[in-house]
Amino acid sequence: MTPTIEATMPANAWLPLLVLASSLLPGLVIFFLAERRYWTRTLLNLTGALIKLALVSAMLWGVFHQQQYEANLPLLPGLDLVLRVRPLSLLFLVLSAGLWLLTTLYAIGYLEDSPNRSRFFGFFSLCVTATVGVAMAGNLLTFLLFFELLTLTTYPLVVHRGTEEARRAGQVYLAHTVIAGALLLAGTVWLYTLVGTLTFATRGFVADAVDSHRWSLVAIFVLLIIGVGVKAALVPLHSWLPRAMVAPAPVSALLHAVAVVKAGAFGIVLIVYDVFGVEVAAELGVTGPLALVAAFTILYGSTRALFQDDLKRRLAFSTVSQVSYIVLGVAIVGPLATVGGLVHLVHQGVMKITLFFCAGNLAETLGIHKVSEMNGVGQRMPWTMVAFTIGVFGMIGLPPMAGFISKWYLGLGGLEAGVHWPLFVLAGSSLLNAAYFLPILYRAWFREPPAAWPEERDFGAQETAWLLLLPTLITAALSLLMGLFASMPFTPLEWARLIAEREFYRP
Amino acid sequence: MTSVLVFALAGVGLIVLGFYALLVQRHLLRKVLAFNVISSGIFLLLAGLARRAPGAEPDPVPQAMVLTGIVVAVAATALALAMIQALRAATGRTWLGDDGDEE
Amino acid sequence: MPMPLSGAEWAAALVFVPLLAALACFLVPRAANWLGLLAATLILFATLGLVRGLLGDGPLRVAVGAWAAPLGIDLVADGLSAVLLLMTALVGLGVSAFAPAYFAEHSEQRRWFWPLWLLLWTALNGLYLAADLFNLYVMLELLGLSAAALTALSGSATALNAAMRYLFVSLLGSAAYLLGVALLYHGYGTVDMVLLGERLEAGAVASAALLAMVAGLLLKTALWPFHFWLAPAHGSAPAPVSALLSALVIKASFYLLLRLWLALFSGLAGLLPTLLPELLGLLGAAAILWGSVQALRQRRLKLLIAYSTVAQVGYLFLAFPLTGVQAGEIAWRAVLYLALAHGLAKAAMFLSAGGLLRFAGHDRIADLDRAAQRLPLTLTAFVLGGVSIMGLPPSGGFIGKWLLLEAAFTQGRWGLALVVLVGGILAAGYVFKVIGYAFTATKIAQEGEAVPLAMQWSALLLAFGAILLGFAAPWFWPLLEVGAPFAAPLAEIGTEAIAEVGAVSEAAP
Amino acid sequence: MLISLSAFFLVAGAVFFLAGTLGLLRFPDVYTRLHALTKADNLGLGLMVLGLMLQAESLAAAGKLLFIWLLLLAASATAGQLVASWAQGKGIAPWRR
Amino acid sequence: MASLNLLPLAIDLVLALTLLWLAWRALSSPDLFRAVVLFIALGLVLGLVWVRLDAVDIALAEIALGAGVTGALLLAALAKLQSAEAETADASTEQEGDWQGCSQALAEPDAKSKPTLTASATMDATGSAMPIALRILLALLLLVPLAGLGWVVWQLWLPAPGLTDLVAARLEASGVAHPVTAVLLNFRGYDTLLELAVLLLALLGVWSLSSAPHLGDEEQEPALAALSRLLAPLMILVAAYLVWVGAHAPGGAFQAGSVLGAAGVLLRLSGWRVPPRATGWPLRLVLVLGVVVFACMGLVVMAFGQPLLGYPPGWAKPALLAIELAATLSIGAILAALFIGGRP
Repeated sequence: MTPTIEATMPANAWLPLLVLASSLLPGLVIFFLAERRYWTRTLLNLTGALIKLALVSAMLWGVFHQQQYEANLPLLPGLDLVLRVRPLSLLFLVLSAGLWLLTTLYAIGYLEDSPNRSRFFGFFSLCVTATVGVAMAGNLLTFLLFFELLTLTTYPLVVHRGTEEARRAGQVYLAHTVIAGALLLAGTVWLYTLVGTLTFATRGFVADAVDSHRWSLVAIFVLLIIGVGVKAALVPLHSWLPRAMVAPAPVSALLHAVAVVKAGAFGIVLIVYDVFGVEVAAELGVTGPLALVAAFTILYGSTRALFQDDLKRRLAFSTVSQVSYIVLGVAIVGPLATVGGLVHLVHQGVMKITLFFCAGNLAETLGIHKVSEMNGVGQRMPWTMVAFTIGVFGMIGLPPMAGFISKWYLGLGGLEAGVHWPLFVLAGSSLLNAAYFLPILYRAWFREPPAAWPEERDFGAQETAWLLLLPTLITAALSLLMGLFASMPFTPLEWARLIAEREFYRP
Repeated sequence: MTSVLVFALAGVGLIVLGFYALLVQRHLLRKVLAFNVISSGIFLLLAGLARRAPGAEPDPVPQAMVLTGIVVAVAATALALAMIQALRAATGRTWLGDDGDEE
Repeated sequence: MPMPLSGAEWAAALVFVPLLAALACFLVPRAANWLGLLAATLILFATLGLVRGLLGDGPLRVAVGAWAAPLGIDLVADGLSAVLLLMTALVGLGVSAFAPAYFAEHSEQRRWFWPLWLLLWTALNGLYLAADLFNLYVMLELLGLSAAALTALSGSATALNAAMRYLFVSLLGSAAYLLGVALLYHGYGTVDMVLLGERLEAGAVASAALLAMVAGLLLKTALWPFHFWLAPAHGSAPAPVSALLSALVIKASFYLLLRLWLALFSGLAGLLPTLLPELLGLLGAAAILWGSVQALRQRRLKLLIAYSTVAQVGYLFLAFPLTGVQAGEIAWRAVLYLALAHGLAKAAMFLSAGGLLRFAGHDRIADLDRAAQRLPLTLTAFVLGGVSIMGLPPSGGFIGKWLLLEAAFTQGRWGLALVVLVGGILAAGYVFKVIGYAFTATKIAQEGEAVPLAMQWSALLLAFGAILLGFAAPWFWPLLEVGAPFAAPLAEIGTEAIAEVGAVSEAAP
Repeated sequence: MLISLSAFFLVAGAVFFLAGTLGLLRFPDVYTRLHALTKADNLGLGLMVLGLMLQAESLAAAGKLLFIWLLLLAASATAGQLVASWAQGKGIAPWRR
Repeated sequence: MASLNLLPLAIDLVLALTLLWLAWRALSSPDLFRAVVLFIALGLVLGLVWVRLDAVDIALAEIALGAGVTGALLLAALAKLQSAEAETADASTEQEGDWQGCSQALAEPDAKSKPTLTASATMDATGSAMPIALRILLALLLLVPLAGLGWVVWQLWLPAPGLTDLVAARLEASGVAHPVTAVLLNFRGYDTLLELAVLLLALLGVWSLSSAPHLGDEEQEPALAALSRLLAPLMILVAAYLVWVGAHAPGGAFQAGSVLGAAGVLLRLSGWRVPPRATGWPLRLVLVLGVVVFACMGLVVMAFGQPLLGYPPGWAKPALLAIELAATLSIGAILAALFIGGRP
């Protein structure tokens, strides 16, 4: 046992490491920058984000052409830290890398002149590092490591404002995630002692133990799902998410669309497909209950969203609901449902980040935090509200938006698997989505604006700072385009199909 | 040699006696005395039993150990006594207080 | 590169460098800072030399003087000692780098800190190298007295009270240990651990010695319910001293307990050697829960960290019931790794608490007032140390916890696994309690005193060490294998060496 | 003969010691107690030393014994004087019937 | 013959019981001064016991260090606590015409509020914090270790292999003729070196406690001064003798050192002071000399291919002598400094 990184490390091993480093190193450097070094910080941030995007794109191309990217670091006897880039990883990687760039741009605009920006961007970069680590995890140990790192790096972002309310929200967030982390750890170690490996494998790696340790495996499944389910905000583990809205808007955007919630959902995907294997999981009888939990979460989240006046809280409950589409897609055993779930991973991210950007724009420009304050805002901030409208239509699932594609495949998947109730869940949820989103649009476009906005800032000729508007418009455009051109190569849908084809249902 | 046994048992008695006093007594000086009594008991046990083999020379190794032990006990006693005086100067107490903040 | 010195010489250096440096610091107080740092560097160097020798040549066993055991005193070094020596050297260097800046304003304290600390270091190194039970007693006393004197260094009433109690506890613990040594000597005619391991038989003498020694060492290790003295002592000592006490001194008595158990008692038949591990595990579990809850309840930072030590000591004892046939070795490694990680992490936390204390003039947690902005390095050190204490990846604490859980799950000890997990959650609770307040503003905005960079960086580097340990496990396994301290009794590892030394001493006269 | 003489001295010494101790316990104040301690005990010790000297193996050993007695005389005289002057300094009046 | 064998046993029994009785009295006496005196008496009786056990070295050490130095330290500490007490107690206490009376005030920590108290009240204040029921329970619990240890000692009754023969076999090469000294300085010299370090450490600890008061400067007693002038040189002579005799008979550095320390204390008490010029590094040098010489000897031999602290046969005797001389000097200085207390 030579405890060194193998000398004959292939060149392909460097790419995953570089992807990590492209945000880790800027993050660490940024910590030590003085507050006033605005340009250095911005340069570092954007360079890192662009490099990451380039690297990820390169790997996307490579993986499409059956390249292998893998890096190993021995961590424990018999257990390595493994970064391996597979099609599934890339789905999440592209999402993270792309949205990181946009969120960084947005955050630069949003946090202008606010204190502690170096700290903020430092943790922001570390947070993305953890996310891409989760995406590239090659075994459950690596996943666990980056998953916990994500907890650690998001905490300072949640409490960034430094108010007492922020501190309490941080406490709630931690109470949830730390306990979940402990359960995840317990499940992981237990699994390791049962099967002797943790390496993710197509169709899972626990099949041999099913006969001898059936109930242990069920218990492990429950532990692992709860462990990641907290971040995925499965009801009843979701209550941290609305509270975490106290954080600045870019953080909310990041938490909801890219990092935390999505990492949880991604974790569920990994556990069902790569740890247990969807057939084994179905055989153990655990996918059914998971689907039910997901369905309940979808309806519960939507219902709660109806009654929120605070815009960000309404969006938060919407997230609770929407993320469980992914879980539902995973839990319904069938290729089309898988495609639907996976594609929603991306679609929901892009759409939800649009909505959060818009909410941030409203808060930053006009001081609007509540739905009831949004009367006629469409006249004051047309571009923002156009983006918002696109996002809302996507969320409801109107064609040709991205959200429609997701729901379509989910419904088809249910039918294919011979279950009909998901259709009703989807329909009900869409109605509820419409019920809590459309009134906002009505207010924004058709009501008269008030005499004065709560807290207006002047941006001259523009409706708001261009750094705030640009990312919003880009993500809005993306969520439209991803729906319109869903069948083109390298779209999320096509890639999800590729994953389903290559990894899960290959005979 | 029965007398060896007598002294060894006396050593045991000293140990237990000292331990009792260490727990029960409050004044620190008495605790120091109790500690010294315990040490003496252990020394009796250690070097006393060295004389077991009848007629032969006593085993010098435990004797040397006891010599070392006595010096260590003196050192400990000196430090403890100085600490008692310092505690006395700082708090006016010659016994251990609660651990609350005293500053 | 050929080895410049032999293992025996490195071992001698490990004891004599700090000893002579202590004397030098006492003689020339003005140069104490430099002498101390020089000694710390030399010790680290010597430790690395010893480790290198161990990796190359296997376990070390040398006689002091021309006399092998049982007549003389032997020194041994295997993987177990090496890991603890390494921890001592690293933490020692960190604290030595911290101390000059910390004591800059208290020249009188500094004057006594250096000789006392270096004597403490002598005792630690000597203890990890000793194979002779009576020699270990002398080391224990040297350790206990210097630790108590260091605790009292600040001279405050609280510190004196705590130091006084600590001194008595320490003396009582050593006395109980010596009682065990006396019984063993008279039962088996030697105080050499190797020879004793060969000769020891189950019976009244062994049981009484085991009980006396374990009781004494538990008292010194502050395992629940013997923890009563720890928090006030570690909480009221000057920060560098707290770091030493929590990170190193506790470990020394634990090491001795572990060594005695492995070398002498674990192989014995009978009721007591079977029951004792279970009892220790139970007490360990109680310590974890009790200490963590107490830590959560504390309002002052240093006391919080001190209670965290009470809890972390509990982890070290969880391994005892896990060392049955299966996965026993894993549990020992887990414990050793936990001890190592705790050493670095806890030192970092206490040193950063010292920085915060210097900055704010108090250590009330709720009034930390945006320390995250003003002392980012120090707070980072605290957090990184906390990460390891919580056992979050990637950190040394995580590796230890993982291995411990692995052993527990393999043997189906659900209760122990649960305790490990709950302990981790509680630890997160008390660490983040501090961090949360460090981000928020208090009612009274404080303008703090500047904290020298040496203080901040030494804490931070130690914390980095604790984190890096999470990646260093594969480097440590070969070192731990040296002499297979967990697999075979000590008796088997050095027999060749004994034969050699024996031949030498036969020839000498 | 030498043995019995030695035994006689030893016993006599013991008797004086006993008397001294009795005095220490029974006398009413510090001065009279000092009196018992210094006089009777020193004499008792002297007698014992004498008895032991008769049994000594060599002249040197006998000399050492004598030397010890002389040292003790000096020491107890000084100690007695110290105690008495300390008592006087405290204003303790001698006991009167 | 039986009666002749019984007599020593009877003496031993009486000695053992005296030990226990003295210990009990020393630990339970309500009067601290009396407790200390009884403790010193315990040390002296222990010395007799050691003689009975053929452990003359220990007897010497016990009387010089265990009873002598410890007793002196205890008395000095008591006196210092007492003088502090007298200050706080406003010195208005009625003095009884009894030498015990003076110690009563210091046995009573609450003297500030209650200047005069009977012995029984003193007991309550200084005695135990524990209720009587708990004390009885504790005493009953302690019967278990008492019985257990007693039984173990009984088990140890059969002679086991010791190291007597091994020591005798290697005595020749050790450089000294007295087995205990050989063990102390050569076979287990490493322990002794560290033990010296412990002693030095205690002094460092005492000095680090800044608030430890000096021994007060009492008025000169002419008789004492005269005696110390007489005794001091004699004690130095005795110390030298003890070092020398240690090579082949009971005695040695520690016993000699304590005599030397006593000489220092006596000189100090009679008004002699270390000259101010010498209280700095020269004094510190004397204090550390023992450890330094010992450690350096041990290291120097390594340069000649010997093991650590392993003296070549021919060189053992002078090496040990040098170590003993340095150690005696340091021990004497350390003990005297410990007694005097405070920093120079």
